[in-house]
Amino acid sequence: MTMGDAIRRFVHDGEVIVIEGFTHLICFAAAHEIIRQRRRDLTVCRLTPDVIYDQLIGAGCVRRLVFSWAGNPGAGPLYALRRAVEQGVPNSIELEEYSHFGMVARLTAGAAKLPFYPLRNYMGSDLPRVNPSIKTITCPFTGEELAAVPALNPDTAIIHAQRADENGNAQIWGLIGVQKEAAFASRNTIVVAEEIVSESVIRSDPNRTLIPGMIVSAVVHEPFGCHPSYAQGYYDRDNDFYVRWREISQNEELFNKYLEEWVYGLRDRGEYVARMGAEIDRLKARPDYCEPVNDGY
Amino acid sequence: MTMGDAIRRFVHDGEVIVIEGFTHLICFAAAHEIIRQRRRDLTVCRLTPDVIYDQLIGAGCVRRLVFSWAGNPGAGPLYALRRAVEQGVPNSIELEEYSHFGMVARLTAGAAKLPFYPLRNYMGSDLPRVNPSIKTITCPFTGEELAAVPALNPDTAIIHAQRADENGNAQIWGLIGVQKEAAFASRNTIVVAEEIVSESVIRSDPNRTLIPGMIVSAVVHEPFGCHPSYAQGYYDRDNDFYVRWREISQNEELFNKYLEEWVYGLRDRGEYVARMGAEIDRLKARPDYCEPVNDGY
Amino acid sequence: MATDGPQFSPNELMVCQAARQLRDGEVVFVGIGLPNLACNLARRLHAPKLVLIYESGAVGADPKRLPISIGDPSLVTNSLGVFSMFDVFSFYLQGGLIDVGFLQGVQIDRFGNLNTTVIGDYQHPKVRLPGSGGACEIAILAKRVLVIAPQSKRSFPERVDFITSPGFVGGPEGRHKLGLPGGGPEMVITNLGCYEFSDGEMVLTSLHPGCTVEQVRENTGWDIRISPQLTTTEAPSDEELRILREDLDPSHLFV
Amino acid sequence: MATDGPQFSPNELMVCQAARQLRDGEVVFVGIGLPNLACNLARRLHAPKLVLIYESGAVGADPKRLPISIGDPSLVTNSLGVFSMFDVFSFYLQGGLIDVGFLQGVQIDRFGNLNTTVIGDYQHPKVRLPGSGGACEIAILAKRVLVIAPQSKRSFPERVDFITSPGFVGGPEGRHKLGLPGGGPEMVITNLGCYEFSDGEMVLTSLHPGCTVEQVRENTGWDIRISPQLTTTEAPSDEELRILREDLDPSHLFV
Repeated sequence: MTMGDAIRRFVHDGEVIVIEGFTHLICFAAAHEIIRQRRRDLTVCRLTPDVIYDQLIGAGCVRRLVFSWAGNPGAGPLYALRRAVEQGVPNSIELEEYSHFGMVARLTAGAAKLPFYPLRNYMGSDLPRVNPSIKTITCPFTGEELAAVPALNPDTAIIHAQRADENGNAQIWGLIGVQKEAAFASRNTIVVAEEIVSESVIRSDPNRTLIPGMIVSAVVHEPFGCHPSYAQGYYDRDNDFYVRWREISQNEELFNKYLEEWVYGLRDRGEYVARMGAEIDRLKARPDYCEPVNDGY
Repeated sequence: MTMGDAIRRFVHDGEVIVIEGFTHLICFAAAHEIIRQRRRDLTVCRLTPDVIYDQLIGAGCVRRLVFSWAGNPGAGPLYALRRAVEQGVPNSIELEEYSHFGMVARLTAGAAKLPFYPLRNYMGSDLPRVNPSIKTITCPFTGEELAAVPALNPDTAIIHAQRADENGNAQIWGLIGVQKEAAFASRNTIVVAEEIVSESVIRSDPNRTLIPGMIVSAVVHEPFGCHPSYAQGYYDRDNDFYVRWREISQNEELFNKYLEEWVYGLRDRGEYVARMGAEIDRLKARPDYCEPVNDGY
Repeated sequence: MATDGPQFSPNELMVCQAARQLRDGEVVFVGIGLPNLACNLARRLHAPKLVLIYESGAVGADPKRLPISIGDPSLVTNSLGVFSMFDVFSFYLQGGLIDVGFLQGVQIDRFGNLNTTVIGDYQHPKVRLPGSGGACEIAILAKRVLVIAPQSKRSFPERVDFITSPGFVGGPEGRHKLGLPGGGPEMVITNLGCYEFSDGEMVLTSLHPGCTVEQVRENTGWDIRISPQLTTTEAPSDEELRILREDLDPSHLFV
Repeated sequence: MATDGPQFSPNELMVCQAARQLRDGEVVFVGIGLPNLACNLARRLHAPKLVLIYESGAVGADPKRLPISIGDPSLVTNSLGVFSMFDVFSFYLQGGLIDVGFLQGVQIDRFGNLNTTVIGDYQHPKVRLPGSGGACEIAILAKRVLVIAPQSKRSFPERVDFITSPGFVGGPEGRHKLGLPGGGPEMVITNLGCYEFSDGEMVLTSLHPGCTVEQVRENTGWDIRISPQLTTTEAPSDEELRILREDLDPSHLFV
């Protein structure tokens, strides 16, 4: 399926979506298509909104943000997000805020269809004061009081994988973050892959499978779909871009100019990659292969 | 460290131990050494006691069994266990009984240092009636009543891995069961490995690492240490032995004769393997290697 | 024909009947033995897209030999994925992804409750059975449950000695009142016939060829309800038998 | 020498001082920037067996370049293990395996509470900061916490605008009363000096070379306690500086 069709079918105005990937495998191609299709009033969930949600927020797609750390990793603040929060530009957004552990716990509960998840956290922090969804629960065995967070069950998860078969059986290596939990927690999962491989490749290393096809609603082949994020073994993180984003997002004009040139002005990721041109070679991964293991008997 | 030293140092009379591995990677070498060293009054935990705990129980090492399925997989009952429960031979044992999900939840809570774990289970079953450690808890968000089981934190976990480095960083593939949870839940972990590899092999595929050296107390090199269980990619399960065990364990005399010949009569696993002789070749795994992945950038 | 008896064994009929209950594309929590044969038979016939999950963690297994345990290495090699048991029970089973769960029982009662724990009193059992394994949570969480069990008066008591895996517990509203997420037992397949559930109670809906209502009554511990639309179980087809005998269980371990 | 000023930058001194707090074999939850430099400096000197864990999931990382984010691919390649964030927070951090957690803060108060959430009122902030990330749970669960922060009257208020990551909360018994498992902040290292905690309150224990108590008072939002055994922070050694400048941060991104 094309990214355009996947977003048309599985991301609608007002829905709750999660595009996961902790620094690694962040699917910018999907976010750009959501902007291009001018989705509105989305509730967007992510541990680290990162540049990807800064773009969605600045483009006016977002009504509510559920998160735990809203910065530009290693390069400062997210200015589009701050404009929305501090000045309501282009529109004000609601914030629902946890810590990383809290978000991980919410997605784990969602994946397991538990209504809540218990954790030893938040005592002494002001987070529960500003977020009524952080409650407490008492252990029936020890009487200890623990924190509890509610399950998070998005409408759609978008997960980028290094390789997947046409049925969506997806294999991910390098940082795996909370992708598995996000996919199992969501009603629909869109798997985007650097490579579509034959089922036999997946079956050659079953322990590498993170997401089973049975929970996948759409499979999109999108090489280089994570830039400026990265795909271990495929291409490096474009740290220069993350640093440049500081300037771009700080200035509304530059921000909109960026969207014009790199999102609205392009039909799809293919054109984005073409526009990148030789830049891409700078980021291509060098080979560093693992010791293969024997799965025979 | 030798298995003898590892058991001497980390398994003592009256302690709580878990030897995990679901059908796969069950470390019989460790159980035989525990029998040889005549440990007593152990509380032994395992989802599936299997032949390995039938041997420990029949040898008189066990005072209490914590489990969820006590059978000889695909080959009938565990008669030594039944003798202990039904006739108190060689000694009566206490049973603490859950379902698989309950045991998985107990070890997960133990690994996470949560005092309990919630699950949607046990409504309508008689298990909570005979096991007071299965309680209920009310969700602070939905008001739903869920089951809760207490954390399980053994003194020592014994985990067999296909390969580990000298610091105990262990990689396991094929069925991974609850080994990770059991290791993190325990005060000590003994890693037993088919192969001791250089750290560089481990580092060549970090996603394959299931147990980090930092929680490992002892590393034992014990090739063929799982027989009659198996090690994916190394040797097959000895199904014939599991079937033969039905006869052996059914008859107290044959059971004791087995222990004499295969446990007390041997100094260590090396002698066991020697005694197996050519039998071993029948079980050697055929090559079926995975597609290697690139971990570079 | 009928005079010289059926040309198939009771196990073969049970496997075929179980296979016919499986729909293409469903996700099945498989047990070893007859359920495993039924699933692989269905995959070879009307349900090629059936996804097999074993509680051991193997997903989309494609075993090249007949596994004698649910942790057999042949379930891993060439499978679509291997997951931890935490994932299997939390995300797959409790997560609501399992369409069909297969259960077997030493005892099953009129409400479809299964006992695999003890015969007699729990504290002083006549016979100590294996216990739940994953059966309790499968019975509670799977959308549909299929039971394969040999039938006798002892194995079909009015009430089981111990409810390991709840069926409809005490009757029609049993599951609903207790908030069990899954649908409960849908069909019980024995060596004599097939049973479905009405108001949470077992009803004989089809007799196997050559079997009689009298036999059923003799081998049931309560006054079993007979469906007014009682039919005869369809005998295994030649193709079903060929696949079973030649491909799936050539050494006749189970059939 | 002193007259023409120190031959090292405040950041270099802060990194060296942080590195000196790490003991060989400890497990450290590492942040990016100065903490990452401090850990790798310690590994090169007195703590070769230091185990680095990043909240991104990389364990035993051995980066061949200076990572600018905690999710940098160089933290994965050649690491000892990669774990899910569920494992990192549940089994490593909540599991009690983390000896030292590094935290930074936009504001830190006299009880060592850190604010990385908002300046001003939460609902209508003057400045919206990134939020907790993993800081809240690190502050609560790590056995010891080290804080590296630039010091000014604004960044050192008597009370932070928002407690993102609790230190000693309200004072000596603050953590104990609330049942926080970890030990809380052990040392705060700024561009002016090092602070430790007594009765849950920050105390100046060493001044950096060339810095004065007056400077400290001018840049602290409350009447800061001064240790009777106030010392001068040991200047970076030539070897520390060489490793920092030549090996760890040759492009001077952080030092």
